[in-house]
Amino acid sequence: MSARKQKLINKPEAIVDEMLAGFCAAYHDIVRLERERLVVRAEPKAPGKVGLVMGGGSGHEPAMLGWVGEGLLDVNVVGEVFSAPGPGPIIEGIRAADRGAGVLLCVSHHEGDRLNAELALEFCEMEGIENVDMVILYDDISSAPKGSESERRGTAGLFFVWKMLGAYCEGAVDLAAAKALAEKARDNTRSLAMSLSSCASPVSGEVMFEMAEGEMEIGMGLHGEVGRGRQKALSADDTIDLMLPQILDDLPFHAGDEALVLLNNSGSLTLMELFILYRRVEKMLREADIKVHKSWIGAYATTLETAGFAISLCRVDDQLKDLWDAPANGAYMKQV
Amino acid sequence: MSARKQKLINKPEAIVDEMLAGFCAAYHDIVRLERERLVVRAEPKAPGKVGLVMGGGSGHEPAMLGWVGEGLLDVNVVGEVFSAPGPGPIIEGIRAADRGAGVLLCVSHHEGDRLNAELALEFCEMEGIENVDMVILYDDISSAPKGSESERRGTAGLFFVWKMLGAYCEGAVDLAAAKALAEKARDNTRSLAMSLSSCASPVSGEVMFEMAEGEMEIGMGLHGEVGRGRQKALSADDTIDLMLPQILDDLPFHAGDEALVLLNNSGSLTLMELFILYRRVEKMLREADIKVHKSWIGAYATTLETAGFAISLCRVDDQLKDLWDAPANGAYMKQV
Amino acid sequence: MTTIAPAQLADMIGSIARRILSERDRLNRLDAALGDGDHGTSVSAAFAAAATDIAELKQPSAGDIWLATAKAVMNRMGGASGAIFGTFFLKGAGHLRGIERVGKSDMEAVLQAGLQGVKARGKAEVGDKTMVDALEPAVTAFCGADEFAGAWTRATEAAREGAESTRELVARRGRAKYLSERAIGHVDPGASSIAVIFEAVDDWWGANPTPSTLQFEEAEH
Amino acid sequence: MTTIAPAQLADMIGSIARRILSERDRLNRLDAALGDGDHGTSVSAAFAAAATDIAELKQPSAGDIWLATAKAVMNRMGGASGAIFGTFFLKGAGHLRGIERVGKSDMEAVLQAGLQGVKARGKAEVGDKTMVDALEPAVTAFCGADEFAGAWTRATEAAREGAESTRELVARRGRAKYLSERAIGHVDPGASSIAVIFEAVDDWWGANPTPSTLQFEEAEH
Ligand SMILES: Nc1ncnc2c1ncn2[C@@H]1O[C@H](COP(=O)(O)OP(=O)(O)O)[C@@H](O)[C@H]1O
Ligand SMILES: Nc1ncnc2c1ncn2[C@@H]1O[C@H](COP(=O)(O)OP(=O)(O)O)[C@@H](O)[C@H]1O
Ligand SMILES: [Mg+2]
Ligand SMILES: [Mg+2]
Ligand SMILES: [Mg+2]
Ligand SMILES: [Mg+2]
Repeated sequence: MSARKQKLINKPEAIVDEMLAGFCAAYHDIVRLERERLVVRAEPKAPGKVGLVMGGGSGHEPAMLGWVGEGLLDVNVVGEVFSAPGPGPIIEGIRAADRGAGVLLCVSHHEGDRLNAELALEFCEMEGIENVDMVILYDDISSAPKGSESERRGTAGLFFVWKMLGAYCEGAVDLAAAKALAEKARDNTRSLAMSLSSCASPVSGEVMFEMAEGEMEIGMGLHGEVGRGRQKALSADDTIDLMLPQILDDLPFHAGDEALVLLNNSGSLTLMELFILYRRVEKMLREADIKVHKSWIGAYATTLETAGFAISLCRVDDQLKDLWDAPANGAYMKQV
Repeated sequence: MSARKQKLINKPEAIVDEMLAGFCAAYHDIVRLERERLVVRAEPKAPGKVGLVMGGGSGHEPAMLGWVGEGLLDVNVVGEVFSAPGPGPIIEGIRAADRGAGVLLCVSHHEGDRLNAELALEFCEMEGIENVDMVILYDDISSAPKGSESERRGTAGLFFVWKMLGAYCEGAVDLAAAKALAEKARDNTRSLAMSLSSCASPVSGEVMFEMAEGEMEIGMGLHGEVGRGRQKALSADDTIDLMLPQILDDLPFHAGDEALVLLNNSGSLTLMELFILYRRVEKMLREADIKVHKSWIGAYATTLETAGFAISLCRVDDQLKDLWDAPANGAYMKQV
Repeated sequence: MTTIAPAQLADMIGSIARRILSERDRLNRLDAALGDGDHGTSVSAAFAAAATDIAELKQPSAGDIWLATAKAVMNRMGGASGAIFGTFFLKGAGHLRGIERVGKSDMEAVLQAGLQGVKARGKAEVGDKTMVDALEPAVTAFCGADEFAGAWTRATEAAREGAESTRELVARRGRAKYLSERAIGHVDPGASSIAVIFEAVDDWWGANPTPSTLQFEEAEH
Repeated sequence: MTTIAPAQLADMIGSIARRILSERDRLNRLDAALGDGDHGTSVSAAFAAAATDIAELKQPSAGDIWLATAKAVMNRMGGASGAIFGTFFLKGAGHLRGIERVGKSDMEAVLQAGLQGVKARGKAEVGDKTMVDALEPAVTAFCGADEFAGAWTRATEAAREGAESTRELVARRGRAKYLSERAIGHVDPGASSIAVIFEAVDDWWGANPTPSTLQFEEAEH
């Protein structure tokens, strides 16, 4: 199959700004466009609490736009499609998130995001903006071997981190503690993705890479970064049987553990397929005596219209469970 | 572009049952699989309240599965892909939804759904099951001209009806009043869809119909039923400019009206595109002085992995607004 | 044979199920051109389920067999076509109540009732590009013949012609209706499966099965 | 010219912006083979923004121009490449502080600081299939030449050769790293745009613009 080149857009140069205009108009009770490319909570969090900023390229909607809101992120700095925003907008985001208790800049680990975050922090120092720190987040087991976790990419599983960190920072007054919590959530999270198809850039109209009908690739990144090579597409059950044990072995998860589970749609997989996949995930976890605290199935962090999915697991203790269960009100992440 | 034939499934015959197993395992706090093909609320509603049953083919997920729950549907009877369930399962569904105040069988208007509902009601009469009525729901302005509303098809806009009717029946004791409310919501709802691509059946593996890259079709039905013929694909703004006025003229909506707005993803459109589309919708409504009470943007009633969308509008008065704002807790429809 | 015993009727349904299964892919292909490509799959699953359900009945009457077929077809096929094809058997079942061995005139009444039920339920007439285009001429041909044997053959021919006649039509019912003129050139799958069903019965009748070849026991009349 | 005045430096950036724009589609195509196909679009947007931002500065110094370019490139390009290309100008800007007219040795220091900054930021060395493969030999060639004019020409040649040398490499940085051996056979887009930038400067130098052709006024020194 070929990816869909025809897009419902206006001018390719304007897609990010027009997207943000539409998004913020639709969810004006939750978010506000503070300035170009800066999505902030409609109601800022209480003063004296740690602010949370997340920057990143677009093309992953509802990530991260949809997770700005109460109990979630304070600010999302939005870049071009699949391209991290530069330090200028990030600094503006840090300013917007500051409620007097410091700001944590969250970075989903990709070279561009990390480099621009570093630059932003250097500029902050030069400009005397204090009490800002950054945390690098990653979860994709396919991008670097065990032992080199810090070289791994950030993918769909960071969903868990935003949610729990957001809940934590709703009340947190200490930046270092917030960073430690982010690291704890990250270090308990593992993801692995697969794809059946490519996607086409709405900017260039070009297909990102070619994939033949009937092929699949395990380990693709959130921008279609190459994984472990192409193979013949497997059945739903065989795909899970291939992927899930790798995730379980990596942390590793043990019998008796409790976990959050995300089955993330990369774009154009159907929910029907995801439910069929989840059936196998649930069975395997049950047999491994890993208790599912809560599961989420849907499109959370997409790669445009790619057909594929990721499995993400996060091992939770009582603290993380409480944070997970805390209320949240983002446009695409609601919890009572 | 060609539709994706490669699906992540196991056996084509088993897709519906495996999907339901996965869905109900994931959301066991909200739903239960009462028996094969019968999804019911985990906690039934209070006794003495009107039960709500909705039957329909699958392939539209999260519809209707995702809208079973508190403040929503009591029972969803699930058919094969794009094919209404037969009267036998519908009768079981009616039995399961009965809390002593009668059951309303909701029918999204398609020939198969209507015929099987009629058969089910005939069997109910034969078997002495009393106090059951049905309501035929439709919203698609492209499927029959104004004046012949009752010949129109049911599509994504029925989302509004389920939500408001569900809220109403949480407290309703009178079947006739529930039916009247359903008709009121329906008669204020209008939808129009468009597609850029086809989809492929997970059962046969065949593409449903061919569409060339760069073509679009306005007025397609929820199963890819033919609309108003193919035309060259337009820009996002031009597409809205073509579609939305037809919806507004049909009811018609007037300056000063309040409306709920749904921008429904048929499957594989990106949220980025939907937000860009919504930007224009919001602008046009603002200029027409139609107040948006609330908007929803996402994949609610899909046509497998079709790339396309529908605009749905529902004119609301105070009663409907209150019902809309009432809490709901379905797997894919949460409201506090 | 001049009358059909319940066990033979059951065997007849089994024959239909096998024949439809062997034509499944062709029927799917026909439906792919006009609808959603599943007609062969659903109609074959429906008759297979009917045969299984019938085999589980204890000493069924002719009416029980027809009713079981109706329910299996409705519930296994689903959709509009399940309701239509199921109604055909449901209405026929009414006419079989109290009948022990089915004679030609009983079968005429059963087919007529089925046809009328189908038309009332689905609102399709001959010329609307549906299974009615095959069913109505088949039933007329059956009723016009003197004997069972020739009647099935003539009905089969009429059904085939009727199915073929749908090729040049625009559909006014079913999914194909949304295709407008694009439907022209394709034979209606439901009409084709009616032809397949009559063919199966005609061949089954020709093979003239004896009670000993049948699946379950019954008291001989 | 033996020194470059700020207004001329601004004009030079404008020349780079125009040249990069004319090569945009080719750079996009190179990036489509190895990355996400946007390098031409982003680098041309970045230099266009730099030229615009510079035009709005009031009596800028050389350092102001270099810093404005750094910020425009970082913020308009975004991504890893924005940070890398931006760092090149950011580090150079540090060395231009207090300098009124840029001489050859100043430019050597600016280019060296930029190169070192890029390597420290992006952790890429020659051979990793990045813009460093073009930038490092270009800077070396520039510093090895005696005079401004010939220096730009030699740097351009070195940059072109360096860019071409990436064809046979496997990438160890940037998006292309995930392609492994599949990257072989394709020239790195970032290295190519470095070659384009040096070409633009070399041609601009050759055209030897006078202050009167420049966009804004400044006190002559
Ligand atoms: N209203 C109707 N009256 C008579 N026959 C109908 C009607 N609607 C559909 N059919 C028959 O059903 C056939 C399609 O069957 P099938 O493919 O199994 O159902 P579906 O369209 O639900 O997938 C059509 O070819 C047509 O003969
Ligand atoms: N770590 C790095 N060090 C040096 N250059 C790099 C590095 N990462 C990327 N690049 C350069 O950036 C180029 C890609 O630029 P561009 O396509 O604009 O960015 P992106 O990959 O974010 O889309 C690569 O060709 C390479 O030359
Ligand atoms: Mg990019
Ligand atoms: Mg069907
Ligand atoms: Mg069909
Ligand atoms: Mg690129």
